[in-house]
Amino acid sequence: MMAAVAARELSDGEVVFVGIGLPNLACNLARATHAPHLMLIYESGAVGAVPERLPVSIGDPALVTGSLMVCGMADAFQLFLQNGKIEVGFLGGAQVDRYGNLNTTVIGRYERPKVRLPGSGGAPEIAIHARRTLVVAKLSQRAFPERVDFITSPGQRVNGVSRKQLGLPGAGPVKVITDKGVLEADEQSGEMVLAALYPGVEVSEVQAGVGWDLKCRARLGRIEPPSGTELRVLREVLDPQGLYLKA
Amino acid sequence: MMAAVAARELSDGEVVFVGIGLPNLACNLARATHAPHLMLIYESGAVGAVPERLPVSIGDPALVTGSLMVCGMADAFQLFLQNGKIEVGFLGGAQVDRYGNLNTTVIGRYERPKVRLPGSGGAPEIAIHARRTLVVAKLSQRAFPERVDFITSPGQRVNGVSRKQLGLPGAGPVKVITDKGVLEADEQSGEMVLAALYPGVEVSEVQAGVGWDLKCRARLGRIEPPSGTELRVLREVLDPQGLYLKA
Amino acid sequence: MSMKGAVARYVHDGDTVVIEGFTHLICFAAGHEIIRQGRRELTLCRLTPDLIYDQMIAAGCARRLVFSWAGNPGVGSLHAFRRAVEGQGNPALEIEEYSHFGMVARFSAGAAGLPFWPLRDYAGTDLPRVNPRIRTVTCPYTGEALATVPALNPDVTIVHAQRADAAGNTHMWGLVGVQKEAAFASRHVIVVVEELVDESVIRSDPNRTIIPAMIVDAVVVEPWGAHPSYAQGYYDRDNDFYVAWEGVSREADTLRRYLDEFVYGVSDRAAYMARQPGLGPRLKAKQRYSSGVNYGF
Amino acid sequence: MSMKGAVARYVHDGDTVVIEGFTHLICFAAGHEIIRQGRRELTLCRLTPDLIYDQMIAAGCARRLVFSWAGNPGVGSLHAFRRAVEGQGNPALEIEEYSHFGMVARFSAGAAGLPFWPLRDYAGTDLPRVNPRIRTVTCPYTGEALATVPALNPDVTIVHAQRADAAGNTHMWGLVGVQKEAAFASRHVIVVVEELVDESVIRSDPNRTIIPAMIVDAVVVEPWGAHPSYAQGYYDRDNDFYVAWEGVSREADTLRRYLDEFVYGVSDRAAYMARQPGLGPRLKAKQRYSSGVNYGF
Repeated sequence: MMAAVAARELSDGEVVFVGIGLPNLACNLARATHAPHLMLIYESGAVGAVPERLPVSIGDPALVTGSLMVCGMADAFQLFLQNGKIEVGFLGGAQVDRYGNLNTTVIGRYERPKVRLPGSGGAPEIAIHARRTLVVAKLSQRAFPERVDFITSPGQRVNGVSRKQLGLPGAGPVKVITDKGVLEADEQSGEMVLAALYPGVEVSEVQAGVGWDLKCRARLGRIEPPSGTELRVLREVLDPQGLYLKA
Repeated sequence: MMAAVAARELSDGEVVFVGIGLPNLACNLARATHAPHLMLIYESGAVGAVPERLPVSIGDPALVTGSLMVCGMADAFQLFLQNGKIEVGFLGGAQVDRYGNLNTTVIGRYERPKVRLPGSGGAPEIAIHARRTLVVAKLSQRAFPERVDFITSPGQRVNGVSRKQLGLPGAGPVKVITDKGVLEADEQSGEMVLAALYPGVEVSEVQAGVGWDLKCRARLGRIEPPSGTELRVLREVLDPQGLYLKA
Repeated sequence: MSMKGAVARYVHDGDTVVIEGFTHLICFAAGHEIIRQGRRELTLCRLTPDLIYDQMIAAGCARRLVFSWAGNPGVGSLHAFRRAVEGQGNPALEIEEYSHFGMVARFSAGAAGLPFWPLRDYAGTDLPRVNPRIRTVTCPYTGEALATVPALNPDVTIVHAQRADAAGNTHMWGLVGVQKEAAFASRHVIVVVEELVDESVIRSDPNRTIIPAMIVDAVVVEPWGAHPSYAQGYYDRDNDFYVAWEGVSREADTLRRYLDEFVYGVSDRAAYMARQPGLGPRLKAKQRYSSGVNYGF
Repeated sequence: MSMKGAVARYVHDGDTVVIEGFTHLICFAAGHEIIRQGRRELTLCRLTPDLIYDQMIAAGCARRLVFSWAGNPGVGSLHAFRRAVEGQGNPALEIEEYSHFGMVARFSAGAAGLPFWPLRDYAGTDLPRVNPRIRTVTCPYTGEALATVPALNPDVTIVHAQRADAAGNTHMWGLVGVQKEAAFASRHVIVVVEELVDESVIRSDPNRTIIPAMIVDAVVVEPWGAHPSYAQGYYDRDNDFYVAWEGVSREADTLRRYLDEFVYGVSDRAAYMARQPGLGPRLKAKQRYSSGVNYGF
């Protein structure tokens, strides 16, 4: 469901910087359905990838075979990302807070972590430079705190300071796609507010998975369930072993 | 003769950043005689070139065909030259002064030049970064003034300031090979002094082509005339049309 | 798109224009079309202005020249350039001068989306004295001063290459100079190729792609478009032409007669080649094919 | 040279060691030999420590880790790394952390002979707070503040590639990551290849050369040396192994048993492969050859 909703956020022909996991699944779903000309760029340097199998890692050989271009990582980050050529960045996060700040570094204190997470990868530069960033994460009090334990990637406001004041070129996280609904960054406050609900989900269920007093858009959208095509492509073509869809 | 003398300055296996004209001829002569493993790197990005014909320009296609590596110019200047991988730089100059400063920019005032020369090319960075630099130029009062009209590439001293004080990594111009003898940079003063004479040439003839009071090494070297092999390779193999040797 | 159409659409009076290519793949066909369309007040940027900018300067297209080495490679001077700079040109040409490394660094900064690029260069030279855009920055770790040059972001960059697909995914080999950086630094990119190939040819060797379609505005197919420079694997450099240019360009009126016959006097590159039937046979490249590599998994 | 000899000669206790390769061409063979030779107090640098550094950390080779993403790609955690960082390791592992771009920039500076590299990054993040080596510099043109990272110049970098000649001129294709920069930044370079080829193969396609012999200290021929990562055109990534590692590495003693059997228990990569006869047939690459290009003139 999250993958299908995320895929719908991508328009045909857009240039997407793809992260691994659900973002990767969503991008390939979009390419297989409504956005055949989606331009997939992986931080590994594969440009215009047309993977014959769902890549398990963002460095999978299937991303290279038959791609349009393979460049070094210095070019991927400098000529494409920092140079403003990426329209959509796609990130996950262990923690997402009220202003869309993301944490993939540590749970607890950095110096003495409760849980040590993998770390930054390319997330900070994607959140800073992509023209807009989409976030996918499953709702839970633990995953959506008022404030993340560590800011790995900047959201709409950092300690009250806006992206503009910080000099961040991209629009940052504009939507957070969860397993119950979609949050959007409020244009004024930069706060993540509830914008749309999945079928049969109540506002209270979303609030229950969020660690702050969640505001709602005046008019809440209703999200269409995955179409037959979307489900078929996901289950039969992209992820037959249920590598991601189990999760 | 200058080409032959310059060629002898190169040892087998050395890494040389090659400029066009006589340097190019000298390097290929060295490769054809005593230094078969001379590593020729051209600022155009051709590494380990084995030109089947004498390249007329440093971007000649013959430098690419069968070379070991072709890289972009950003790599040629950053990864090879600025990164200290070049042992010998080879430069010519319209003007060479007492301290080995080179001018390839203008004769007269920059703003209102008597003669506008081509300009810098890669000469400044070669003179700054190559571990040592060889200069080739024909003697004349006009070509060897006390002080050049414009410092395109720094020599041993600039307005009394040493290379060390300027923070220049390479040793700079250590020898100037002329058509009558060879000048060397004096270790203490940094001044170009007469070190060796061509056969049958008197010190006075060299002094006549130099615009300052030329000092001489205590023991002046005598340069061997070009060997039969050197002449044959130059005339028959490298420059049959006398493109450079006419000059 | 036709060269006529591409130049009409993407090159305007007063633009900052880059036709790159270090000796190799210099797009004379584009320069000639810009001359034919009478563009004026251009800021022309190139490491080596070469004959192409000498011709454009003579034709009055240029207001300003940004460069690092203005000579006729292996031959001598660029005489139209010299006339303009030595004050015999009218109006005089403005110049902004760097070293090769400085120009490469300017394109690198522009392509990386940075405002400047640091390099260890220019200490002890007179270049910063005559070019105030060459500055210094202090290293936050060692405290040493390094030279800087500002980013160069042209309005349009024209790149000649061996082959591309219809969308503009471009394969280039042999000397690649600074074309990748110039293209990524530019607001608009025109790719001119010897050969249009199917997308599958590009996808068969993605490491060979220097410029991706996503930054390309127009693809022009113009065989022999780089003559008298060369295209590795297609035709050799026309050294005779470079040598002859010394005589042609030494006097303004002989140069003018050259432009009348070979630029104004032809409608496009095909006509230019038709006027010189001997060129093709004389310069056509021999075959020296590389071996393929396996991209399978 | 043999892997044994190369590691003995160029990898010493206390060295700063880089085994690069982004998912592709990770030289496990070198890491295993470093473990066998019992190197200690190493500073290990890599964007993605991956299973190879997890194994080296478990074996006690590492004092410090410099990295940007420490996970098991597409699977989960690196458990030896987590035990060390979460304080169950003994002694605790020192860490120095950047983003991918920051690590790439550190290698770029080291390779260019510069003390730092500027990038537009880290504003609004907590990384500079926990890593004081991430600093800022002011642009001499715009006055804006840009982030900087210091140059990384390893004692030795180990690069795995598809093929090289005896001198070390190296062809690499598919994902090339940051290997060129890491090699040029390093005091010593060991190149490990799937295949040794004649110099003429390298010279037939010079644009394919990523690393020139002049910066290479040792060439080691080690087929399958990158397993369980992969070599484009030679063998596929062993995803089953990466998935299985989760179970193997979750407990210190199962990990230790793995090292005993597949690292300490074998003398070299040939023995490693002989112990797993099924690997070759299962992972061998299909053929997808690129077309050659003409380098003639």
